[in-house]
Amino acid sequence: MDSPLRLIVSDPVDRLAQTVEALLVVASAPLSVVELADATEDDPVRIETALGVLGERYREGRSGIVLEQVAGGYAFRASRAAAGACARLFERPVERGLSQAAHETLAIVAYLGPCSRPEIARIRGVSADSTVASLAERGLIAEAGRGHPEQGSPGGAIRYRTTPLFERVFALESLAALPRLDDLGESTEELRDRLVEVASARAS
Amino acid sequence: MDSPLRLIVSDPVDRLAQTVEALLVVASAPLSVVELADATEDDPVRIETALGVLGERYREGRSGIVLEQVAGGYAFRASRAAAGACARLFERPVERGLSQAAHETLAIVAYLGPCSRPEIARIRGVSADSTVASLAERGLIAEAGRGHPEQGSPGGAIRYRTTPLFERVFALESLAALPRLDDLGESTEELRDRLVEVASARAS
Amino acid sequence: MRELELDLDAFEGPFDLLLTLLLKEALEPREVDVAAIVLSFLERLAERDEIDLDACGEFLVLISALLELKARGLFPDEAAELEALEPEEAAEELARRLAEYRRMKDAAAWIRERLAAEGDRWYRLGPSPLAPRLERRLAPQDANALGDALRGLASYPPNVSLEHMALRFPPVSQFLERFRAVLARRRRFDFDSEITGLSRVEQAVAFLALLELRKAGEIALSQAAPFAPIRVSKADEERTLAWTARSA
Repeated sequence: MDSPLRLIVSDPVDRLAQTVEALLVVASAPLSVVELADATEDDPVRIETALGVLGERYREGRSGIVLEQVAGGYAFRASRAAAGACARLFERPVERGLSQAAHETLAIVAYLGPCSRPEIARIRGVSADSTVASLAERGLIAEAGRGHPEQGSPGGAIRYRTTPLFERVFALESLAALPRLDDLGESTEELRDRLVEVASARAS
Repeated sequence: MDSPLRLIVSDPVDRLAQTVEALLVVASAPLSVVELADATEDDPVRIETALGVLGERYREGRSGIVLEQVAGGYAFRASRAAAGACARLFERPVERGLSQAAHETLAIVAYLGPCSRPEIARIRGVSADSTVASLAERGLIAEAGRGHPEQGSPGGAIRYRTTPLFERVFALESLAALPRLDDLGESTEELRDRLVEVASARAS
Repeated sequence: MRELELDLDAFEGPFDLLLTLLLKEALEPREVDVAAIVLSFLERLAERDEIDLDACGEFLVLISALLELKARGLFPDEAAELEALEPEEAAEELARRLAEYRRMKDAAAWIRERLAAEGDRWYRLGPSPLAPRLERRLAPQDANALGDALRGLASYPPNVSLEHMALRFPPVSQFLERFRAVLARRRRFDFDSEITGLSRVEQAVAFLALLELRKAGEIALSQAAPFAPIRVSKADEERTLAWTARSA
């Protein structure tokens, strides 16, 4: 067991991989390639190579520690096989007991964000104030400045966006990894046609 | 590289070791053998064996992640070889200035000698708790034992003094090098009396 | 029907109490999920053997009133705008909004499923137990700032002059006479309409005069609701009315 690892230590990329794994085990959030390159004072391309080595070593089924690419960076997590043991020892304060209202609000902010509370209320048909406050308190959304009235955000209301923590919880590399809305559910064209049909029938 | 690891997975102690390393990478505090045994629903003796395996794998010189036994249990840390990179990762930008509250509190402690929080609060006219806590946290002041009620320190409250770091930051060879305040009194006692007098005049 | 138990985001309790709160404006109609109320009602209906037509009718009236209130609350500016639309345009607009709403429902469903699927990913939030401590480093400081801080604490605050804040208060008696004169001509008047056009200070003094007259028992005051106009009437007038009401 020992000999291949000794060999690895003599390889510079693997020494860099050791430094990177050290950084990842103490970091409090996913680290981007740029952050890793700055901390190691090394080249981003070499960082990518080191991450490749680590990704192979710390992968599902092979190790209890798993390297994942999430929220614009890299982070360690527990293997899925250890989920039961983790659930017995740890809490899930961020996602515990999220309501249906919270799911809808998160969806709106993730897809349309940044958006304000009036905009969310308009789409959901119910005031979003307490849900927005609860999501902000959990750290899943955060204030993103004020909108301009001409941008459709009434009265320059505070607008919200999802946070890197949101991406982490939902295992997204970035918001771009959200599925396209068109791919979700069926086409909305039928709905529109039917309504127009009903309306013209009544008008005539 | 793959074959020895496949062997390990088939070994129950190593599967337990995988669960233990998963728990350790998620934990935000050291985990005791009892906690690990409860979470894995396994035997403490087997946990010790698994920790032995992990201690061998995650040790200084061999891995960037190092398993450490500390008070309260086991935890991962970064290897010493990665200390420089970690320091760069955790470095905060240099702070330029101090708040008015911090200046006043530091001045009182520096000029009057060891003072308790109630004394500082009486002279400043506002509670000193958070300022004192912040100055102590950043190492500019430190506890200097408890006062005696007859020395004017009420109820034997904890008193604070300035630290060598304070002298370095303010470029002072010693406290004797503080700018002179002859206009405010000839001795520390006169200065203290005057400060207390002005404070009570301000409060009334 | 009115004892229908509800469990909504904004409200938990019987339907009757919800209506009371809405009428007292203690709860915003826009906070209320009307669809959830209808669902609760239908569930309740399904539990019964017979359909109570009276209860259903009452529910229909109440829920449609609530829906209208809510619609007005949600789209205060758009009510007029939408009224002007042709049926086709209105349907187009409605379809657009429904489509948007439906897409968001689908997205919310994806969010929920994803959360369930990723529930076995555990990770640490925050630094590891043995992470290096964050160092707060301070740039070199000037010791003279300390002396200045202490000088600031050791100097007496300047006497603050309030002369520039002098206000002109009209005499209370001026309003006492004025209100007595009004009541000599009319049996009652609205305080608010009597003081329009006066400065804030004058209005405050007028109010003091009102309290004086009330204390002396010369006038009676009434107000339909908080912030409603204050109705001022002659004291005996009110007493006669009260006596009549009680004896009737």
